[in-house]
Amino acid sequence: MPEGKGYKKLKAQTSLADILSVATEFERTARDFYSDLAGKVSKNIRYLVEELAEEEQRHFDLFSELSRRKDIEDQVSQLVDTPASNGKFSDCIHLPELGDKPDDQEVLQFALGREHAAMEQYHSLAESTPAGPIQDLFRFLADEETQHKNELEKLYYEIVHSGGV
Amino acid sequence: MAYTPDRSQYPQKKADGSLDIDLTSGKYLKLWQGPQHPGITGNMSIELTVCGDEVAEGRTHVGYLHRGFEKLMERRTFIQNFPIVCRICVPEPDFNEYCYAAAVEELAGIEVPERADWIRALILEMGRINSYLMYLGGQAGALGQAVIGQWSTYVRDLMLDRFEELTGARIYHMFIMPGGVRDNLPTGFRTRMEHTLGEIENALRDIHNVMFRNAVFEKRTRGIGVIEKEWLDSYGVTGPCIRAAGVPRDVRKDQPYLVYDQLDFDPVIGKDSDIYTRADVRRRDLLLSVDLIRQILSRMPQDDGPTMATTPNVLHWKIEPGETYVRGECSRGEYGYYLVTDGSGYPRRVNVRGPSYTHAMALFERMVVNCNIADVAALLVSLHTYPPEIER
Amino acid sequence: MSIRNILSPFTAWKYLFRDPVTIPDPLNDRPGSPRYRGFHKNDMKKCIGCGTCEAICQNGAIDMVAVEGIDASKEDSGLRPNIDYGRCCWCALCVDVCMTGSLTMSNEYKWVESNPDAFRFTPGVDKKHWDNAALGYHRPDGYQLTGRVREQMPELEPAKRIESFDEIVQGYDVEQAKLEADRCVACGLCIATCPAHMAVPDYIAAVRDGDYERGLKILYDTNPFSQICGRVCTHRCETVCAARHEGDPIAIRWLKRHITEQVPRDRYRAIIGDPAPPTGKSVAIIGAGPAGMTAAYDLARKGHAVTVYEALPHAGGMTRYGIPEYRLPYETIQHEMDLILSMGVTIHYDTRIGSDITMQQLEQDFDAVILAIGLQMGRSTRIPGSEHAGVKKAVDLLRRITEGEHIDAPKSMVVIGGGNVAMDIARSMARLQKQQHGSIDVTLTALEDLNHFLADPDEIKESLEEGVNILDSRGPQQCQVDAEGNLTGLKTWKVLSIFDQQGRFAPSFDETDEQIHPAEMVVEAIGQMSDVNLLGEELTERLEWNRGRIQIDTNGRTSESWLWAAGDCVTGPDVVSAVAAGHQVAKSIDAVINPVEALTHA
Amino acid sequence: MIELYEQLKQRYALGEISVQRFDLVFITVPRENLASLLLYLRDTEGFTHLVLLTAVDWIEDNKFQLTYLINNRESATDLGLRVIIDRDEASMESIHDLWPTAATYQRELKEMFGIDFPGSPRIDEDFILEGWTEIPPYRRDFDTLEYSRDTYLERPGRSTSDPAQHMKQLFYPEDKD
Repeated sequence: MPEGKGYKKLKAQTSLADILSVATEFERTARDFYSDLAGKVSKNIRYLVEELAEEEQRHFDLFSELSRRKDIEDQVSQLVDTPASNGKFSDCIHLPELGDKPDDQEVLQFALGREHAAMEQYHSLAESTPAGPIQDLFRFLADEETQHKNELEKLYYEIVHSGGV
Repeated sequence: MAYTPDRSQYPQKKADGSLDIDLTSGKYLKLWQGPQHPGITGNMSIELTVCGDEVAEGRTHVGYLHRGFEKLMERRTFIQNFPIVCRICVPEPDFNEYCYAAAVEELAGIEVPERADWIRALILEMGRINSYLMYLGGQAGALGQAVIGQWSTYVRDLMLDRFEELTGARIYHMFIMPGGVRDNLPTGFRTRMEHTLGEIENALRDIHNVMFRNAVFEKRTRGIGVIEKEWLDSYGVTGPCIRAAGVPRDVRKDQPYLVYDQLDFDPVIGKDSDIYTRADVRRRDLLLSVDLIRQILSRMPQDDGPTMATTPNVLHWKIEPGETYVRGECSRGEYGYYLVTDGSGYPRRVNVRGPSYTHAMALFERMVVNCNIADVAALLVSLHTYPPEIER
Repeated sequence: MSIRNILSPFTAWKYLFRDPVTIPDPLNDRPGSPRYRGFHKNDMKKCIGCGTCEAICQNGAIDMVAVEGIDASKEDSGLRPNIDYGRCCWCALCVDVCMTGSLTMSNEYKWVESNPDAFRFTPGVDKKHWDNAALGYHRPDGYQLTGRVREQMPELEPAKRIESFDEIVQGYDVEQAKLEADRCVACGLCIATCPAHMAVPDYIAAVRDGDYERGLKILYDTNPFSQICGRVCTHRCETVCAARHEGDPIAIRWLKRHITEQVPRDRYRAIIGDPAPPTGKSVAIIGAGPAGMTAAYDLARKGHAVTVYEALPHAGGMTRYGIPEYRLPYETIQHEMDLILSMGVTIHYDTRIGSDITMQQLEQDFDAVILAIGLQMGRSTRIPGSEHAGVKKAVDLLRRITEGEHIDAPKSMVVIGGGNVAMDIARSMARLQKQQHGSIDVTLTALEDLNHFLADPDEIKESLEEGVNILDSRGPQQCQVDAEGNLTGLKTWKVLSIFDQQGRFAPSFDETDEQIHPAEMVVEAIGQMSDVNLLGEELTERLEWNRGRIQIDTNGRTSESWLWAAGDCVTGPDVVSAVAAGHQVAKSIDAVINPVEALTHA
Repeated sequence: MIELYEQLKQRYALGEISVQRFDLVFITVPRENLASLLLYLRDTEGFTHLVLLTAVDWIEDNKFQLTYLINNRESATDLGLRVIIDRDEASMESIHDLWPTAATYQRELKEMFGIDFPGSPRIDEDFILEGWTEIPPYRRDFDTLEYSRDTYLERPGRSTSDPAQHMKQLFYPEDKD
């Protein structure tokens, strides 16, 4: 994910609809990436990649819907209230290069890295934006990514840290 | 002086010495006393052959209350038997619990905490008092003095309250179990027991005045129903019956069990061996029990320690082959359990020796001959018999 | 006779002036005493439906009945005692023997009904006016009818056991085993929890009776890994044991071991008996671990020709290559395996499916194939530095130790992980350190806090006794490597919390609490996975999968009609679960390949 | 007690002795010696009190054990004499002439165990069980539970479940054995 470019692009926008369209684009790219990956990985871990693609699709749908709504400002400020914890995660922050045949752990680490980057990005966007509906929207997006990252992290520990006999 | 008739003519004897009773002669009459009769002790009956108002022959009939306890116990585990043994003697059930538990403990090699021995002795003396109180009412009642029974029932009820707070039940206490006793004394028990003992002493003073210092009672009981010296061994006489004949036999003294070797007492004895003496021995023995309870309560460990030994898991408790006999001195005499084990989880055989077994059967049948019909009830009661321990 | 004796009776007249002693309103003014044995109460929250009350009732007054609204669980049969007051004698043996203290008595003793059947009731379920009575009989303190304390297992002292790989647990002697077996109340709650549904109360009864041959027969009816399970089973049975409520659970595992130790090894085969005559059907099994060998045992006993393929030189799977010898001696495993092989099972060692023989080959040659390959590959944290040669995986190291390979023990090392594998490798390496250097320096770090370790409490206790330094709540961040490229240690952060509200992993760390644990070697023992490469791409694609594992039906059959899968590779790591799965697939295969036989046996 | 045993051994053939307590000993004696032994013990050794007379059914050996428990009131000791007799057509000499009260015990043994004591007074008279037609009920082969099932009605409506079986039905019903 081209972090710098996206940030600049978002930051430059002033209209809510434009910001949303960039975010939607982010999610679409991610969805396409995972959908593409699903065909490559071994069938036994395909479920993971497919679930990731589904999740991104869900985000994509959400953003598309948001951008079409007239009462978007009210909607966003409503959703902003949802708090999301942001615990640090450790050994998954380092983005691996996904080869042709990634295993489940690599896929998860990659996904976690992506969610983390997106989360940070929306956070910093929110911080550099004056209070108002736009800031609320960034906050909302950051929370969405944080939640997703938390879910993935749980899955990661369940799969990798099973403890042994 | 009691009337002493010439016994040489009646009943007539055959050449072989057996009684020659020909009912068709019109000289003799069959008279059943019991099983429903005010002058009978519990569920039994006596079949009297009378000649005029004099008994020529008497037969005791039991079986109205047979529950086959000894057999039932053979198919119950050692712990399961503990709740059923008390039913063998309703008015004084605790001896069954004690003798059974002691026999099991002896064969299983279980050491009972000393505290439990004291509480067991306490319970046995409480039970003895209750049994005697019931007897006094019965003995007086057999001679028409209904009021004594009312007084003794009142104080007995107070003792039942003590039983209830100590053991959790009034009649079937189910408190002495193999391994010890269920619990320590409840708080404040000593005070309440002292009050009960005081009430009992008061009642006994009244009973003494009204029943024993009573010309009618004396007339009806002195010199009547004498147990001859030579019968004592022939008929297995024990308890107040043998002590009233001047023989100081008391298991508590002769073969002390529980804590009786740590208590100060002498067996209560009489000398005339008649109904009056037996009643009086029991009255004084009751007062002895009151004294023993006081001794026990003051000498027993005052703290609340363990009252139960560790037993094997009772659900599959097996006892090595062996046999033993454990006895105690109950209000009627020698109570004992003969227990045989065979290594299984069930007793091979349990035999319950209740004093009534000899007293109410062979001894009574011997004594009732030549007795006046009107005295039969008093005589039977004076042997203090509880039929369930005969037939079990 | 004196004049006094004529006048004295008249003193009775004084009673005319006395108040009556009767209680005016006994129905209300006469409560039972505080320890009165009145009507029963049963605390539904405590009762586990073990039926011990029914067992001890000498009147036959108690029935165990299912109750609406009370669901059975692994530790509660869901049954509740129903008492027939037409039979009850209030002896309170049921209260005394109650394993949880749920059954008590109130001091209430009055109850009037016109319907006699109302006196048959389920205390605690059928609401009664005495349910909240404060007074009444409870089992007094310190009073017991069943043993509460577990027999102490003789074990080697820590100082002694660290010297070698000798077995630590010495086993009960006959006397101890009898005492321990005596504590069991034979309720059978444990059977449902045991994955193999072993007849626990029955074999414990055999110990009580000293009839070990009977006991062995019972064991091998359900578990051909009895000697092994008697040592290393996860003994979930003991976590539902009725005795644990007011004492120690019965040492079920040790009693099983005791039986297997009391029967001479040369008697086993005769006691278990011969297999059925050959059926002409054949089954291939991949992996000679608990699942594979159990299935082999069952199928061979039914007369099928069984061939086992094992990639390593010995049978036993993880029980051999994963569990150190001080917990499970190799010769015990060997005896167990020989016993199974003696049923007519053929085994090919050092034969790897996928490279030596293909799955397609097996599919062709056999009537059925069982995949029981376990979880042989160690997971890595993949933290920075974890690719260093000094960073090992626990399962690999354990396998090398088992194979007798010489391992150069590092002077200091860190183990990552809080499960039994972590303990196994920490303790094994500690022994090697002791042998090679005379001193021990093993640090074990785990994400979990000590109370949430996945390892058995015994393992943790023994590790500590043996000098393993356990640091809980430490999250691994980096394997430290110096300028020369030598591994120098492990960097960890403090774990603040590890589970979310649903109990799922969601660790959060405190970066400011950073520690470096110096080590020449780091061993990762965080988890394992299956090596499913042997299936080949084509079969992998054909098979249905379920979240990373081969999808099986309740009988262990995969989406391919000829292939079954069992054991750790489909159900996760646990010996006795693998045994259970082995039985399951064997039964299913037998029904499929030999339908007539299976029908007549049904 | 051991001295007494040694002393008795000079005069009578005695079987094994079991010392149960310091004041209670059981000795097995041949049946033909019983009467004279009892007489000697009663009149010379002071065992004047017949505590009880009862039987134990050793059905496996096809034997009955009769236990004569006698008590010496002076020395406060008990002696149990065990006599082993055949279970088939069981019969034993009566001791009612030594202790008249023994007749009651013997009558009960006749009724409850079917052991005959020829010559004992009223030995054939019903004692407890009037009109009993089954085998003597205290014999081990008399099954009280079976008798009660045959004789009395079970109260309808009761049924119970075994916890282990119940859990099996709920959690793993497919397992057959």
